[in-house]
Amino acid sequence: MKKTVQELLLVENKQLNHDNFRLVLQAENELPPIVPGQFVNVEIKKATEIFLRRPFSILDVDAEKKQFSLLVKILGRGSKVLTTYQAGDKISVIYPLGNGFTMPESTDKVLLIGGGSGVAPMLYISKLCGLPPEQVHVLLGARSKQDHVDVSAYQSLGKFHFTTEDGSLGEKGFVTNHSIYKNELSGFDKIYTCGPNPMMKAVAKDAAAAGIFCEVSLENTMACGFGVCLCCVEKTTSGHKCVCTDGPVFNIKDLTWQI
Amino acid sequence: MKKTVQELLLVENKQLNHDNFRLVLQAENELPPIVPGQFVNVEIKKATEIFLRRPFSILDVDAEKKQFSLLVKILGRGSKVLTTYQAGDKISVIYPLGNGFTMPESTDKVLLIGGGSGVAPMLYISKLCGLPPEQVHVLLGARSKQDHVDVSAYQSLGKFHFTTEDGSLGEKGFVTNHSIYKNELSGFDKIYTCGPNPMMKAVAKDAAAAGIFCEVSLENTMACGFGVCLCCVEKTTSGHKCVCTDGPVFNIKDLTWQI
Amino acid sequence: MADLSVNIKDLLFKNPVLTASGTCGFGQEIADFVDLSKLGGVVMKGTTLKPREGNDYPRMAETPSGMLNAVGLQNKGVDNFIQNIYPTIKDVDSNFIVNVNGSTIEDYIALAEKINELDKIPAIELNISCPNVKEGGMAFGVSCASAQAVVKAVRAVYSKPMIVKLSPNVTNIAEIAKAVEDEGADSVSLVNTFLGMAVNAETRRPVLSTITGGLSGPAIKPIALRMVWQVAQAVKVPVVGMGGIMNATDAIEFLLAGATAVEVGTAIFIDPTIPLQIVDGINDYLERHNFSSVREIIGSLQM
Amino acid sequence: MADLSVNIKDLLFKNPVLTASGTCGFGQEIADFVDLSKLGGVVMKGTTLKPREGNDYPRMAETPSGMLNAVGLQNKGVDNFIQNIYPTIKDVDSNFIVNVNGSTIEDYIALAEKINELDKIPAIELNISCPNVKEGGMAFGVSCASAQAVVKAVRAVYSKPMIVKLSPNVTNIAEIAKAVEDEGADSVSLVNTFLGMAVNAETRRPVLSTITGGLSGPAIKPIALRMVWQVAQAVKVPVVGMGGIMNATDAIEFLLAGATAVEVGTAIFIDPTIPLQIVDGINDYLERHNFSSVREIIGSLQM
Ligand SMILES: Cc1cc2nc3c(=O)[nH]c(=O)nc-3n(C[C@H](O)[C@H](O)[C@H](O)COP(=O)(O)OP(=O)(O)OC[C@H]3O[C@@H](n4cnc5c(N)ncnc54)[C@H](O)[C@@H]3O)c2cc1C
Ligand SMILES: Cc1cc2nc3c(=O)[nH]c(=O)nc-3n(C[C@H](O)[C@H](O)[C@H](O)COP(=O)(O)OP(=O)(O)OC[C@H]3O[C@@H](n4cnc5c(N)ncnc54)[C@H](O)[C@@H]3O)c2cc1C
Ligand SMILES: Cc1cc2nc3c(=O)[nH]c(=O)nc-3n(C[C@H](O)[C@H](O)[C@H](O)COP(=O)(O)O)c2cc1C
Ligand SMILES: Cc1cc2nc3c(=O)[nH]c(=O)nc-3n(C[C@H](O)[C@H](O)[C@H](O)COP(=O)(O)O)c2cc1C
Ligand code: FES
Ligand code: FES
Repeated sequence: MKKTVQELLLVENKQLNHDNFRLVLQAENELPPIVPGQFVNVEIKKATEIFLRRPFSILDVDAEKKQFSLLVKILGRGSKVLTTYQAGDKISVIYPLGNGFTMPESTDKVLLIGGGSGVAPMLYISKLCGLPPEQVHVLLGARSKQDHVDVSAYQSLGKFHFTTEDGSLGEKGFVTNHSIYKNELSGFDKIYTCGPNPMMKAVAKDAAAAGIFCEVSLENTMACGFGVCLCCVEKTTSGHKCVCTDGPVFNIKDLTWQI
Repeated sequence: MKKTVQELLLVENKQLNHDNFRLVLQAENELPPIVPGQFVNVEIKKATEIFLRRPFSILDVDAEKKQFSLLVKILGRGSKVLTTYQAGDKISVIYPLGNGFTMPESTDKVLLIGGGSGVAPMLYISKLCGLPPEQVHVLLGARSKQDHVDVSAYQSLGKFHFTTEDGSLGEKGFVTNHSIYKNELSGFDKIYTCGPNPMMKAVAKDAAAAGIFCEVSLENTMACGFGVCLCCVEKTTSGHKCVCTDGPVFNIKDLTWQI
Repeated sequence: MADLSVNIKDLLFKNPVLTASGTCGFGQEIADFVDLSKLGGVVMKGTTLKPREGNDYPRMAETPSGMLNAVGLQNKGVDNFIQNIYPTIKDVDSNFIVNVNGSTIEDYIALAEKINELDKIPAIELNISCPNVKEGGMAFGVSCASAQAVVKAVRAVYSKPMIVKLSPNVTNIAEIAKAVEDEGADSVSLVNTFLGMAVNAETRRPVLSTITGGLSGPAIKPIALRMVWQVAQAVKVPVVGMGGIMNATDAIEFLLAGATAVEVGTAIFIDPTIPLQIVDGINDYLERHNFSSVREIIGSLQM
Repeated sequence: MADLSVNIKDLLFKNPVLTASGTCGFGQEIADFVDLSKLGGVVMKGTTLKPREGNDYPRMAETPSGMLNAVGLQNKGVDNFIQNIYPTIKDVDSNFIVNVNGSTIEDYIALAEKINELDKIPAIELNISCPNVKEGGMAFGVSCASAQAVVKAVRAVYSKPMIVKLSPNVTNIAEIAKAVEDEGADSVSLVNTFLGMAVNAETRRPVLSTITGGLSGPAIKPIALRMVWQVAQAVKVPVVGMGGIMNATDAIEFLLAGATAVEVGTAIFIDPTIPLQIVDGINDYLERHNFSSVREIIGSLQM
């Protein structure tokens, strides 16, 4: 799909919890096809200290309205300023970027595991994978109840499970401590995950041990986002690959993670 | 007066014409005394490319409300972004800076000549000079009618005269072409002026020839605004002086202008 | 439309705007955004004799108005270039320039010999200034003697226009420019990145896997502009200027200071359409100021 | 409260945060904003033997995340300092350091002799790196031989701690640092400004009256940090680091890279309370990371 630089109109900026915001962007022309796992690179102009763009996964697409949304979690300076943008502001984005997840077969039973800002692509898969809800399990982890975002709009698309480190929502512990993960992992045909590296590595290890297809979406620091700077590399079995073009989604069998 | 760095609340940003805005800032504590000609140095954070603060003269003070206002004319990047700030935003300013004009004696007849953004300190003098309106003449020049700002709030304080280069408001030409300037200059005891350098130099020349007391408020590029960088110098009869501390107001007899 | 063409020796550029090495891949990577045939030229990713995996991640740190990179010349080697990349670019109507990097003088010679055979590569940029490799790289570019040795050796085997890319990490860049001119460089390009460093205070570790990296972007523009001005006064060959160019005004500043052409690097990461915006912006500037050719403004800074 | 004190030879600084020469006047100019006695020290505006009017206006250009200045050591001369400034500062409880500048070695000697007599001036900073004067200045700082000559001459007449301020406009700053250490410098401070240039494309003229000027501010931080790290590894004397420090995190990065103290310059123009915010911020950092003294983190970068 052809990548473009576009000035989009911010039509909504909704605070979802203490540090997560949903930004809805409106294009002028028809949107290109956008696969779950793909991302956009956003320019943040309203801040003295930001130079490079910031990458954010696509959370959802409304092709009819020519709109798509992002889930922005405040991490540092750029994400913080971005969440102060208001409806009516223009934002320059480069998109669509990255490869996206391999969509499941119609008979697959899939487990989508999201942590932190990695929730966004998992929700988008649950919508686009085209599977009946009983074949889709979504397992979301966060530190505490107030760190989870409201996913009720997606809950008819699959079976949702939650963990919190303090037990304030769902089961207590990490996603890898959840009963469905501990007891039923081998029942899944495909596992997709996005979140903090330690979480993804733990999942990858178990998936590899169980011989389950597993794709992870990596987050690293990017300068360009479209494959020219070679700054975003991940070591793979065939050498350094760019996370922004060869990824962000990798099959764990191609990674050299020590798991 | 002690200078401070303060985060002030923007309580109003009113567009006055196509490129002039009035910004009203609210302090938490009592304002220091502020003399006409003094200025503030404003931090403009909502822009990638701005590093240094930008100086703006004080237009007016409402001591009771702990508010003062600025007249901001869009010139380049900084002033442009500043005019996009909205009520409720916080703005860091360093103030009060500079020396200010020498206030007239009670018997003086004064001529206040303003051009471009130099209008601000002239209006503030008209308010603070304490003279009866018939002793105060305010002569404001601009390219065209739409470049003048509405000064009706000040019009009871003196006799206002306007020039425009295209004749669309007041007399046609520069301020120095105005009839009151050409015919009645020698009737004034003191001339105060702020505006583009060529205008101030023309005024200074005539004032010097007529032997009239004349103070000009210089605008040059500043890094600090409070006398430490030594970047804002003007040549005077006693060597380089800092416009930000020894000025911005200078008596023309102390300048080395070739007039 | 003003005449935007410039030349280095007999090589004509339809306009003075090139994309800088390491910031536009081999051109194809930005073809979604930019009609490559509208560019003055494309300086391709640094190429070495043997394939290189480059340095470990992390290779990048954002800095105020700039960035550090420590890519370390990751590339698949010159033979891969000749077999797989060259055939795809040779029909695009622009100047595709190979950026050549060696660990030894012999590397440079071997590379230049191979590139010399490629009909549709009209010039090379000899990179003696990469700060991100352990051997060779910048080491060649920081003394007159070593810079001259490389240039002399390559000149003996390479017959087309040779642009030598200089390091800014030196006391006197004009001296080095003159030294390479004396050995037959047809042009000098500058600046490569400044050696810099970033530290993560929380982890108390360097941000980059290589500790130091190369600083690029608008942060360096004032220094780069000064160097281009100094070099343009010192040498007779055309100077290609770069370092932090983000828009047409920046590019014009370099031209006024004496650059015959400019390269646009880091700006591409922010917006890959910037190089073409610059071409248009230069044309607008020339028309607004009543110049009929860009050549009229080169080095025309008034003191 | 962590122990923030550091020392250069026998001179104690209550904390490692000094204000940089040329950015805080003689201290009094920022006293409205800052309780000077809470600073580690104040390095005062560059002083010369004879009064200097400095360069013509314009002397300043804003650049991306930085600025160019071409002040050119405007000052009223050392005798005026001794008569009019010294009496006003000598009762303030901080280290007031004189930044000493000469056009000739004799100038430096004469200045150092005079300053040596001032009881309440505990140290000098020997500036061999000002890029904004026609004679002397940076010229002394860009070669080992000339740097050594000045340091040696001053060492002979100056008995208190001598900090030598180095120029970053060199190929190998560690080499110069070692050279001045060998001649008896008690500390080196770096960096002074980078030689840069700004052009006004519309008027086709240089922005500064002097064409080139010195670049400071966050733009240069990555390069300055790299240089401090290199120098700290090369010399045994304490290093004073500076260049673009805007907040406590920046300052801590310099300390981790090996600086014993830091100077804050251009940041003061943006907000003169920054130096004291940095003192507080360093303390917070130390407490958060369970260090009892700032000396524990100096040079503690983990590779
Ligand atoms: C492909 C991709 C998709 C992403 N999708 C989302 C998303 O949907 N929602 C979301 O909220 N975030 C997402 N992120 C992460 C997001 O890009 C970062 O949170 C953002 O760039 C941080 O910018 P900042 O200016 O707020 O933080 P900074 O101030 O730049 O950084 C704060 C700290 O975080 C570290 N850091 C910053 N970015 C990264 C990174 N990408 N990897 C590792 N460390 C980093 C910095 O080194 C620093 O220590 C994604 C990242 C990638 C690469
Ligand atoms: C003491 C003082 C009082 C001022 N009072 C007011 C006021 O009340 N209202 C108002 O609108 N403006 C005032 N100004 C001018 C105002 O500071 C500038 O318009 C502003 O700094 C421009 O910033 P910018 O980012 O918009 O322009 P930039 O993008 O920085 O500059 C645009 C162009 O203008 C030139 N320029 C910028 N500032 C100056 C300057 N100060 N002198 C000469 N050339 C300059 C630049 O070199 C550039 O070519 C005052 C200036 C001073 C020194
Ligand atoms: C990520 C990155 C990779 C680079 N790779 C190369 C390279 O392979 N060869 C080279 O000569 N210069 C390389 N450079 C330097 C640029 O070509 C250019 O000289 C420098 O970035 C300054 O210009 P800029 O500020 O416009 O980017 C690289 C720069 C960056 C940022
Ligand atoms: C306006 C200005 C004037 C300066 N004057 C001097 C000086 O007189 N002597 C000196 O050694 N350094 C001088 N410097 C350099 C600073 O002390 C400091 O080395 C440099 O600015 C880098 O630090 P910074 O980025 O924190 O400003 C000056 C810097 C500026 C910006
Ligand atoms: S971010 Fe530039 S290549 Fe991936
Ligand atoms: S602006 Fe710094 S001394 Fe006047």
